[in-house]
Amino acid sequence: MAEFLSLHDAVARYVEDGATVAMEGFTHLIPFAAGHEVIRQGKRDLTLIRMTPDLVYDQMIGAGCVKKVIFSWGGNPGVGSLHRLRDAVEKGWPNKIEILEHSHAAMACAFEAGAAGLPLAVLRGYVGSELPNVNDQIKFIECPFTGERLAAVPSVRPDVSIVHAQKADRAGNVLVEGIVGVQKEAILAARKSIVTVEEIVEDLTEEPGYHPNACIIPGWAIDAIAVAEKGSLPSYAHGYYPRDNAFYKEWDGIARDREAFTKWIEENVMNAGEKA
Amino acid sequence: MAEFLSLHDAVARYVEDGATVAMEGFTHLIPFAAGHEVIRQGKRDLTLIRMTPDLVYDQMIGAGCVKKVIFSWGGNPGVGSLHRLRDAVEKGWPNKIEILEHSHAAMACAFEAGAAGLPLAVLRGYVGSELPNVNDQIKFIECPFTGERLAAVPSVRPDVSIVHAQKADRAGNVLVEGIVGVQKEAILAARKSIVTVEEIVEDLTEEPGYHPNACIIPGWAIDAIAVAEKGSLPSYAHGYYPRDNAFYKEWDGIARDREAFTKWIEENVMNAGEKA
Amino acid sequence: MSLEYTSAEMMTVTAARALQNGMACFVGIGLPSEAANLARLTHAPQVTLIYESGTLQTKPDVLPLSIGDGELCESALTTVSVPEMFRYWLQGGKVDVGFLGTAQIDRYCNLNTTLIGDYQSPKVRLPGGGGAPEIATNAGEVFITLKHSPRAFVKDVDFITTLGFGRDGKGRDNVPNIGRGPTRVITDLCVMKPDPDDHELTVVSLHPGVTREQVQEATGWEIRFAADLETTPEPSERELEVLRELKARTARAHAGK
Amino acid sequence: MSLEYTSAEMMTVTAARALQNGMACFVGIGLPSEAANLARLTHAPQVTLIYESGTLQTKPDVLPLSIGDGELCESALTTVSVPEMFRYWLQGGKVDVGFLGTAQIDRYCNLNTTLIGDYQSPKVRLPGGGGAPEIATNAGEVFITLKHSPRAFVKDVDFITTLGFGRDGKGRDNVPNIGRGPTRVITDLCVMKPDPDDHELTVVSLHPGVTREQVQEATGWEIRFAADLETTPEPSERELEVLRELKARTARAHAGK
Repeated sequence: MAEFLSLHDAVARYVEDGATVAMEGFTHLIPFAAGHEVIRQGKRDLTLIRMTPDLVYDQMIGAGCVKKVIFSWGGNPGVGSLHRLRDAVEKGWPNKIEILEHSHAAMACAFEAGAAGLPLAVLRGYVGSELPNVNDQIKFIECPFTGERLAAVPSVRPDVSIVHAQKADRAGNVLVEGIVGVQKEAILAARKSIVTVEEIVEDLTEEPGYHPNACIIPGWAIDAIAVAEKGSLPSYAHGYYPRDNAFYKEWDGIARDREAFTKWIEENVMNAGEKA
Repeated sequence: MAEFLSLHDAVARYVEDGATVAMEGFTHLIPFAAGHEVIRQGKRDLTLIRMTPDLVYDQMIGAGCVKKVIFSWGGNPGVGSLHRLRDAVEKGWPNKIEILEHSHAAMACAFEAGAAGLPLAVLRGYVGSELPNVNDQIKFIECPFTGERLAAVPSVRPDVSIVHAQKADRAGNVLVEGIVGVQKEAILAARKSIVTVEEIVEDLTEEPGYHPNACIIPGWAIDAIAVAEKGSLPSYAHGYYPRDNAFYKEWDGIARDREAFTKWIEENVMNAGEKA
Repeated sequence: MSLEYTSAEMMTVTAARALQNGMACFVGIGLPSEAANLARLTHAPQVTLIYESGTLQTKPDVLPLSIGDGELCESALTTVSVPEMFRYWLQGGKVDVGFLGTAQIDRYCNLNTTLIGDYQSPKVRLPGGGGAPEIATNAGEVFITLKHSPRAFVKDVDFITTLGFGRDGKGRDNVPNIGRGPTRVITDLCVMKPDPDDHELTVVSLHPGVTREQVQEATGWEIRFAADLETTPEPSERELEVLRELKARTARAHAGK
Repeated sequence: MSLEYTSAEMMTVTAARALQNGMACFVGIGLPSEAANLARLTHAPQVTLIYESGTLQTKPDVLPLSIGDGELCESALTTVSVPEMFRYWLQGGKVDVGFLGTAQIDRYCNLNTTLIGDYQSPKVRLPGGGGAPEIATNAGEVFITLKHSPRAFVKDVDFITTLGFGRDGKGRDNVPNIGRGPTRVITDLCVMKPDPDDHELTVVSLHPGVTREQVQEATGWEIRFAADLETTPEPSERELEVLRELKARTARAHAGK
C-alpha cells in the first residue's frame, strides 16, 4: 500500500547503492526531481534502465552514481549527444560505465513482459541488425506453431522503479495521462516503486475529466508517493507545464564541458535541495 | 479506411461461409445485432472464436451457422448452461460442432499476440491443468534465459472480427469505453473488421468527456462501420443502456427447448430484420 | 445469541471472514462474489476486489449477475483491458488471493469446471475453465467456496481444469513462480484446509449444529478431521443484516427492466 | 518559375512528396518529421502520422523537438502506451511506411546510428537504435532522408543498427513476415532507390542544378545512376511557403520560455 513520504525519505529508503533502477517517462513526465535527489544522496554503482537516458541519466552519470546503463536511444532529443554519457563511455569520466543496448521495440516489450511477470519478451525484432552481436541478452527462439524465428530478450525487473505522474489521491492511487510511455509497466515490473506527483487530490474518480479507462495505478501496487511540484522539468507534465525545449538545447553547452557540468550540478542540484 | 455500410452489407461482404470469425465484447458490448444478421443471412460452417460464447454464439450455434467454437468459458453468466451449445456438443443438434477450449488467460494473451502480429502468445499458464491433454494447440516452451517452462498458444488471427462500440465519428474512428475486454485486440488481430456502433458523431476528439488516452480505434484500422442502435442488447452499452439481466435468465427457458428456441429465432431474428 | 440463519448464509459469512482488510482479491462470480462483497461491506472496507472483466478495485452496490455487469465498471477505480488484467494484474503477481467456486473438487483441491464423464462424450458439459486455471496458480493463495454435496466433493475429479495439488497432492512441488494454491475451502457445512504435509483436504471447523457424519455423507471420500476440530463462529447480526440487504437489493435490480 | 530555395528545402519537399495521402506513416524525429508534416499540410491532408511516443494520427501545429513533445499528444487522435505502439501498431502491421533519418547509410541501405569505429572503443558514440531496427522491418516499406556527404554515405556501415538489405544485399531474402525495406532515399542532392535485383542504391533523380559529379563526390563508393535518370521536380511556391511558415512557427515556439 502506497505510503506518502518526502522525496528524500522515499529515495533514502528504496534506492540502495548497487541497485537496478528504472526511472521512466517517455520524453514526458521524466522524474528529474527524483534523479536529482539520487545525486544529492550520493548513490553509487547503480544500474540504470531507461529507453531514452535523456538528460536525467546524463546528469546522474556525470555525477558518478552509475556503473551501467541499459537503454535503446541515448541522445539529447532533437539536439544531439548526451555528452556525459559519451564522456563516461568513451573516456571513463568520472568513471567507466558499462552499456547494454537494445532497440525501443525490445525494451518496450521487456517492460511489458516485466509487468506481466514473465521472464522474457518475444518479438519480431532485430532482424538483420548487428545489435545481437554486441548484446548477449538478445536471443532467438523458434515458434513451436509456425517455426518462425523470433527475438527474445529478458524482461525488465528493476529493484526499484521511479516515475513522475500528474496526481495521486489520498488513497494513493496515481493518474498518468498524455504520453504514458512505459510508466505503468515500469511500476508494475519493479520490486519497489516510487511515484512523484505534481499534486495530491482527494479522490481521482471525483476529479473533473475522470474517465473509466484512464491510466490509473492503484495505491496497493505502489510503495511510496512523494509530492514533487514541477518534478519533471525540463521535461513536462501534460496539463501542468510544457517541455522546456530551450533548456534541452542549453544543456548541450553545459554538458560538453566537465567543469561547466560540475558547476551546474553543484548549483542546481547539490545546493538546491528538495523543493517539495 | 473504414467504410460506412449497412449492417446487412457489411456482413454480406466480409463474413464468408467457412470463415473464422471473432465476435468479441466481454459481457459488455456483445455484438448481438451482427450475430442476428449472420443468422439471417444463413452463413454456414463458421469457426467462431470468443472467450465467452454467451447467448450470441448459443443463438448462432442453434441456428446452424457454426462448425467449430474456440472459447474459454461457455456458460450463461450467472444463470447456467448454454443449452444450444450443449445440445450441439452432446447431441449434435442441429449439427455436430467441434470445440477447442482454452483458459481466459490464454485466450486473452492469444488475442493480444494476434493484435501484436505474433504467431504465438507466451504465458505462465495451464500449470497442472489437464486442458493441454485435450487441446493440442497448447504447447510448452523453455525460457532461454531462466529455463522456466511456459505455456505457448497460437495467436488469434480471425478472418473477420466484429465488435460493437459506443460511437464512431465521420472519419471512421471508433470509441470503446467501459469494460473494453479484448475488442481492440480482436479488431487489430483480424484480416477484416466490422464495428457496429450506437451512433455516429462528428469528431470523437470534440466530444464531451474526450480523454487523450481513451480507447479509440482509428478508422484506417477498420474495414466497415455499421450503425446498430441497441446493437448489443441483451448485453449492454456503457453510457447508453443497461444489461438486460432478466432476459439472460429468460433465455435459459427458451434455449432449453429446441422448439421454443426455433420459434424465438424465427420471431426475433428471421422476421425481425435489421433495425438500423 | 440464537440468531436465525440459513446454511447458505453461514457459508457466505464464513467465506467473507476469510478475506482480510487490505487484501487484493481476484473474485469469481457467484458465491465468491457474494462473500467478497459482504467482506467489503463489513470487516474489510479496504479489500480490493478485482473481476476478470478488467474492473480494478470495484465496489458494486448490488451483486453482479455476470462477471462484467455495468455496475462493476461504474464503481471501479479503473477498468483495464482483459489481456492487461490477466497479464499485468494476475500473472504480474499483484493478486493476494483468488476466490473461486467450482462444480467438482477432489481431496487434493483440484477443481473441475469442464465436464462430467469422458471428454469426447461428456455426460454433462460444464462451462469450462474461464479464469480459474491461472487464478489458481498466479494468485498468492486461493480460497474456494461451494455447497457441500457428494456430487461436488469427489475423491478424484473427472477432469483437472484447475490445479489444486494435482492427482497425487504434489502438483505444486518444485514448480517455480506460482502461488501457494488453495489454503481453505468453505462450504455450507464446514471449513476445510489442505494438510500441510500431503495436501489432502481436512475439516478444521464444523459450522454450528453440523455433525461429522453430515460432512462425511456429503463428501465422496473418507474425509479427514483435524485433531483440534473447531466450531465455526456464528454470523453476527450485522453480517446477516448486510448480507440480506445486499441480496434484496440485488434481486430488485436484476428483476427490473 | 525561378523560385529561390535551399538544397535543404529541396530535400524536405522531395521527401514530403514521397508520402501519399491516406498512408499511415511511422515518423522519425528531425528531417522525416519535417517532411511528413509538410506532406500533411500540403498534398496529403489524410496522411496518418504516428510517433513512437504513442501518439496516433497526430497533427502538430509546430514541429516537435523531441519524439514526445506535448504538441504531439495534444493534437493526436489518441495516445497509447509505448509497448502498445510497438506491439499493436508497428509489429501488428498497421504502418504503411516508416520514415527514417540516419547517421550512416551504405550501398545496401543499411543504417548505422550506433557508433563510428569499433564497438568496444568507439571513435564516436551515436545515440543507438531507438525505434529504427523494428520500424525498418515491420513497416510495409521505408523511406530514408538525410543530407548527402561522404561521411554519411559509406560503402559499408561500421555497424548495422538497422537492416537495409544486409552486407550482401540479400538480407531480406526468405525472411518471412517483414516489410519490403527501404524503397527510396532522399537527400539534398538526389533521390535514390535500391536496384530491384541486387538492392544496390541507384540514383534515379537529380535535384535541379545538381550534377552526377556532385553526387559522386558526396558518396563514399562508386554510385550507380539509373539509365533513365530524371530531374527532380522543383518545389512549388505553396510548398515552400508552407514549409517556411512551419519552420518559423517552430523556431518561435522552441525559443520561447
